[in-house]
Order: sequence, then structure tokens, then C-alpha cells
Amino acid sequence: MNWPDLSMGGYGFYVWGSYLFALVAIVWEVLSLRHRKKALANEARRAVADDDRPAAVRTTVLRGSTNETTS
Amino acid sequence: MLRWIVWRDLILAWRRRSDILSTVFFFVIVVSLFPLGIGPETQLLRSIAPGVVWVAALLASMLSLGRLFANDYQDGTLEQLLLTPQPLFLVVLGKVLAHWIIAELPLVLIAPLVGVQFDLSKQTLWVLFVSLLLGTPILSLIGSVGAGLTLGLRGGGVLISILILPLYVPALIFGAGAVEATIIGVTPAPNLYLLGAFAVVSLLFAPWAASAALRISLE
Amino acid sequence: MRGDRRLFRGLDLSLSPGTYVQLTGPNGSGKTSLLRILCRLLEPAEGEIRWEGANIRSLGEDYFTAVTYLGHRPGVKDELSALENLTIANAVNGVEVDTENASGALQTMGLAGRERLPARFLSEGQRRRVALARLLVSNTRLWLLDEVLTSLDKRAVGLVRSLIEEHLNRGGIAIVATHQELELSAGVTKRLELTT
Amino acid sequence: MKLYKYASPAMFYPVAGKMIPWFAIPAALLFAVGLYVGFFVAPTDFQQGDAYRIMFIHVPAAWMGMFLYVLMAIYAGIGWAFNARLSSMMASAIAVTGAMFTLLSLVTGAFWGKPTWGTWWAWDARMTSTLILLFLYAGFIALQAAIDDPRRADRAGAVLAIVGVINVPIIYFSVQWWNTLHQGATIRLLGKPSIAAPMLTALLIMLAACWLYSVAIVLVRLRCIILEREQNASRLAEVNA
Repeated sequence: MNWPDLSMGGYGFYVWGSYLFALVAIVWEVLSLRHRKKALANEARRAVADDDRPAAVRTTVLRGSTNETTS
Repeated sequence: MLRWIVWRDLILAWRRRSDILSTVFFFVIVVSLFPLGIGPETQLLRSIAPGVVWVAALLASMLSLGRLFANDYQDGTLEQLLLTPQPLFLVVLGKVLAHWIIAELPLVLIAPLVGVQFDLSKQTLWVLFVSLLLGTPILSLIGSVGAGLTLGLRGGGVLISILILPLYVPALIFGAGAVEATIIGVTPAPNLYLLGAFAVVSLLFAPWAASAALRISLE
Repeated sequence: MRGDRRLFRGLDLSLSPGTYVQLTGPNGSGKTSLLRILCRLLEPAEGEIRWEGANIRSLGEDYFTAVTYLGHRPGVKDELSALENLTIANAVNGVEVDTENASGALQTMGLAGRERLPARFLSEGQRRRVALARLLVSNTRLWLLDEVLTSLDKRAVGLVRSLIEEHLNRGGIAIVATHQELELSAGVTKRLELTT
Repeated sequence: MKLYKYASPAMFYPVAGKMIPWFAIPAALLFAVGLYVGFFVAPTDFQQGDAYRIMFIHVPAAWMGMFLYVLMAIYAGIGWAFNARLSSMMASAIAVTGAMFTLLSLVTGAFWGKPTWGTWWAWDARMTSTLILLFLYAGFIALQAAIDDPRRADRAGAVLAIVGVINVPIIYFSVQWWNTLHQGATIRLLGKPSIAAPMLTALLIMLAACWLYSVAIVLVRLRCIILEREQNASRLAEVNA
């Protein structure tokens, strides 16, 4: 151990500060991606759930969602 | 063919003269704001003059870039320009040259006049004029890439600035550096040479990139 | 392909001079995309297009000397007069057109007396006629017209029909996306139906 | 040409899934080892005391920021030239991580500058260039966000990335020139006479950790992008079925 205590001769704030920021950046990236994946997962599940309902109901839903794209 | 495109844009700009004036007035107003913000001490003003004039030129050209392709895009003439039997980068070069004459040349001509507000010596004003003359083509050339990429996108104006301003940094550094060199009595030659070199590089790459951008945006 | 969706597949046809192809199909079936692919505004995902045996991509810019494409938007500048629009559009294409036969073309398109008027005073139909006047002055052999008959009155449609007939007689090819039946007296008529 | 057709996104999705743990776990391990060496083995610097330990995160972050930008431009270029959607998706996946590393290097640089130079931001040549690199990343991400059609977004991004990559050396040179012109040579952050062995090993370990971490995180984001795009495609196909 070459630094006596957390304050590291006064530089502690800067050293721990920068590593804290690094940790925050990495954690944010991982969490945001997990959130995005979860959102996609249940979107896929909802699309699958649409298939099980009787066809008549489903087509109305789909027609509603198709927007007339002028070619 | 090139001269027809330039001629067409000049006629169009002449018919809408207010656009040219608005860019020039924007430039003059932005430059004149700084002494109001910073105070009238001539020594201080003289030291900030190069940066202020160059940044104002950058922002003014950013304003007019949005219209470079947008009008032609809306009324369908841009598609026709893509279908001319000439290579596309010639078309882009024509548009950029026309844009430079319409939007940038007035700035270059009026800059020395505005420089007088900053108590710059005649020699410095002359170098300011030369540096802008060399630098503004870079603004139009690289700007045309941004204009091509953001064609038809919402929030196009702001988007162009984010894309293009970082690419203007070398032009700003060498351009403003040249003027500052003359203020402190050093020869501006190296800065101007580097500025010229950067202009040549942009002349080579920008039209190719802009025509690629146009093809992509018009797909 | 548009986005990640395939519009049409297995399209294989060859057109001899003097053919008129009427392109029909509901919205979003890819009519415009097909026309844009034919004039290289859009690259096909697969397959290739050949003009006189040579792949149009390898032909590069020369291919455009043989093609005129008129899209949804007429491509007319508001500030320029009809005459200026016509002459400059052609000059940019490298076809110098003197003012006489330019205004002649405008007259045949029924724009007599309005040649010098800035285009912003023209109606949508008149603007469309200025665009169509380009067909008179350019000697291209392949015409790609995308819904050009909309906002045109009966007489103008008749005009366009005769234009296409002349074009076919000269050995040209015209691919027109439209729902109006043009009973052409000249050339071979083919119908291309795109389904979703 | 067959190679790129084979690597279609749908096929690569499971492959990426299997690869992620192989990069994530070693990354975590190396981070731990690097930090241990950096904090416990490396001696206190006689000149800067312990402030220099920020170097172990600052320098790898800066290198990763630059390296990922070039990698992004290459993937975007390949995606555009060969019409390979997967390669373009890879470029979009890299962009955010590259920007994060660049931002991280800026913040840690400022944290390091405060004790050594007394100011948070000293317009040091390399820091300024890193700042501009962050703007280039922001431009790429903003452009891709502004375009709805994924195909156009990929190709527009590719043009911007290529123009950017051509400009990066010019920008670095001009900032260097500008810096020496105005300030003379400031002490460089890394300009220590000799780097003690443990410091160098810690630095290299941390760099490897950052690289492994980047690969893992980029693959995760790639899978999200594949899902989002294939999702739309499958939904559109379903609508037309």
C-alpha cells in the first residue's frame, strides 16, 4: 500500500472522482442497453400475442397501423 | 455546363436579392456586437478581432448553406440536375461556386470595412481580406457536404452546424492565425499557405462527398 | 427494395424501340421506385438494367443523354419565367436551345403569351406543361414519365398522347406511370401491373 | 461478394449472443487486475504524488475514443461500398461507445489537469483535439438519429464518417500548430521522464480491458439494432403477407 489513506495526499478527490465517473459511464451504458433490449423483447412478445387473437380482430388492428405511403 | 448552373443560381439569387443582404447584415451585426459586449478598449478589441471576424464568417455561411440545395430539392429541379449527362461533382462544383459568389464573396468584401471597428492597421485588414478570400471557399465546399447530407431532414439548419462546424476548425485556426500573426508583427505566410493547402484538399474531396451525399438523399 | 421491404421481384422484360409501357398499380407498389431505378436515381438491390446491351451503371453519365425523367414535382423554378426554365434546364443538360423553338415548344403546349411570366404565377397544370415542353425540345429516346397526366385538362392529355405517338414513331420508348388509358395509335402498347 | 451476403444480420444475431460473455468476463477480470496493479503495485510518483493514477483510465479512454472512430468509419465505409447492412449496423453500434470513451477521456483529463496545472481546462493540444473528436461523434449520432429510413441513415453516416476520418489528422495537426503558437510547449500529461514498469503494465492491462469491454458492449448494442430493424422488417412483411 503506497498511499496512506483515501485522501492520497490531497489528490484523492480527483483520482476517485475520475474513476467514479468512469464507473458511472460504464454502468449507464450497460443499463441503457439492457432497458432497450427489454423494451424490444416485450414489443416482440406483444406482436406475437397479436397473432393468437382471432383473425378478424387482428386484421383491423393491422389495417389501422398501415399508413398509406404514396409510392 | 458549369457556367449555366452558376448563371442560373446567380439569376435566382438576383431575383431574391434580400437573401444576399440578410446574410451580409447578419455578419456585420454579429461582428459589431462583440465590442458592445467586451468594451471599447482598442488594445483588447485588436487582439480579439481575428477570431471574431472569422467566427462571424463561419456562422454567416452556416445560415446560407441550408438553402444551397433545399430550394432545388423542393421544386424537383435537383433531381433533374442529377440526370445531366455531366459528372455529378461538376454540378456540385457549380452550385458551390454560385453559393460562394452569392453568400461568401459579399462577406469577404465587407470584412475589411468591419475590421475598422477593431482599429486594425491597413496591413492587417489586407491580410484579413486575403485570409477570408482563401478560407471562404472551404466553408462553401465542406458546407455543401453537410447540406447534401441533411437534405429534407427536419431540423436541418441546426443539424448542418453540428455536422460541419467541427470540420471548419482547421480553416478557423489558420485563417484567424494569419490575421493575428500580422497584428503581432510576424509574417502571416505560413498560416496562409496552410489555409491554401486545406482549401485545395477540400476542393478535391468535398465535391465527391457532396455528390455521394446527394445521391443518398435523393434515393 | 425500400427500407428492408422488397417491392418487386423477378421483373424481366426487354423493350424494343417504339414500345409504350403503361405502368399501373396501387400506391406503394413501387411504380415510382421502378422509374427511379430505370434512371439511376435509385440503385436496385439485385439485378441490372441494360441500355442497348450495356449495363447502365457502366454507361455512367452518357446514359443520361438518352433519358428524360419527369417526376411528381414538375421541376420548374418559381422565380424564372417559363422560357428561362426551359432554356436553362436544357442548357444544363448540354443541349443548347435557342429562344425561338423554346417558345415554339411552349406555344404547342398551350402556353402562348405566358412564356415570359415568372413561373410562380402559373397554375399547377401550366407548370406541368412547362415540364412537358422539355419532351419537345430534348431528343432523348427513353421517356420515363411518372404521373404526369394528373392536373392536366382534356386538351393537354390529347397533346401528350400525340407527343408520345410521335416519339414512338421516331423509334423512342416511353414508360409512363398513369391510370389514364391512352389509346395510342402508334407503336406497341404493353401493360405492366405491379401488385403489392 | 458472397461473404457479405452470408453475414446477414439475422444470421449474426445468435453468433453475437454467444460471443458477448467471452469478451465481457475477461474485460471485468482485466479491469480488476489493472486497477489492482495501478493502485497497489505502482509507486507514488515523486513529482505528481498519486494524481497520476488517473492516467490508467484517461489514456486508455483517449486511445479507445480515437481507435473506435476510425473503426466506425471503416465499418461504415464497408457497409456503404458493399451494401452490407450488418457492417453499417456495426458502425452505428460503435458510435455511442466511442463517444462515451471520448467524453470519459475529456472528464478524466480535466480531473487530472486540475491538480497538476491548477485549472480544469488548459486548452492542451491533445485535449482540444479530443473535444473536437467528441463533436464529430455527436455529428454522426445526430445525423443518424435525424434520418428515419435506416438505409439512408447508414449511407449518410458513412459519408460523414469518411469525411470526418480524412479531417481528423488535419484537425490534430492544426490544433497542435495552434497550441504551440500560443502557449509554447506545456508539460505533456504523459511527459514523465521514465515510466516505472508497473505503471506501464497497469496501463496496458487497462487498455486491453477497455478494448474487451468495447467489443462486448458494441455487440450488445448491435443485437439491439438488429432486433429493431428486423422487427420493423418482419412487421412490414407481416402487414403485406
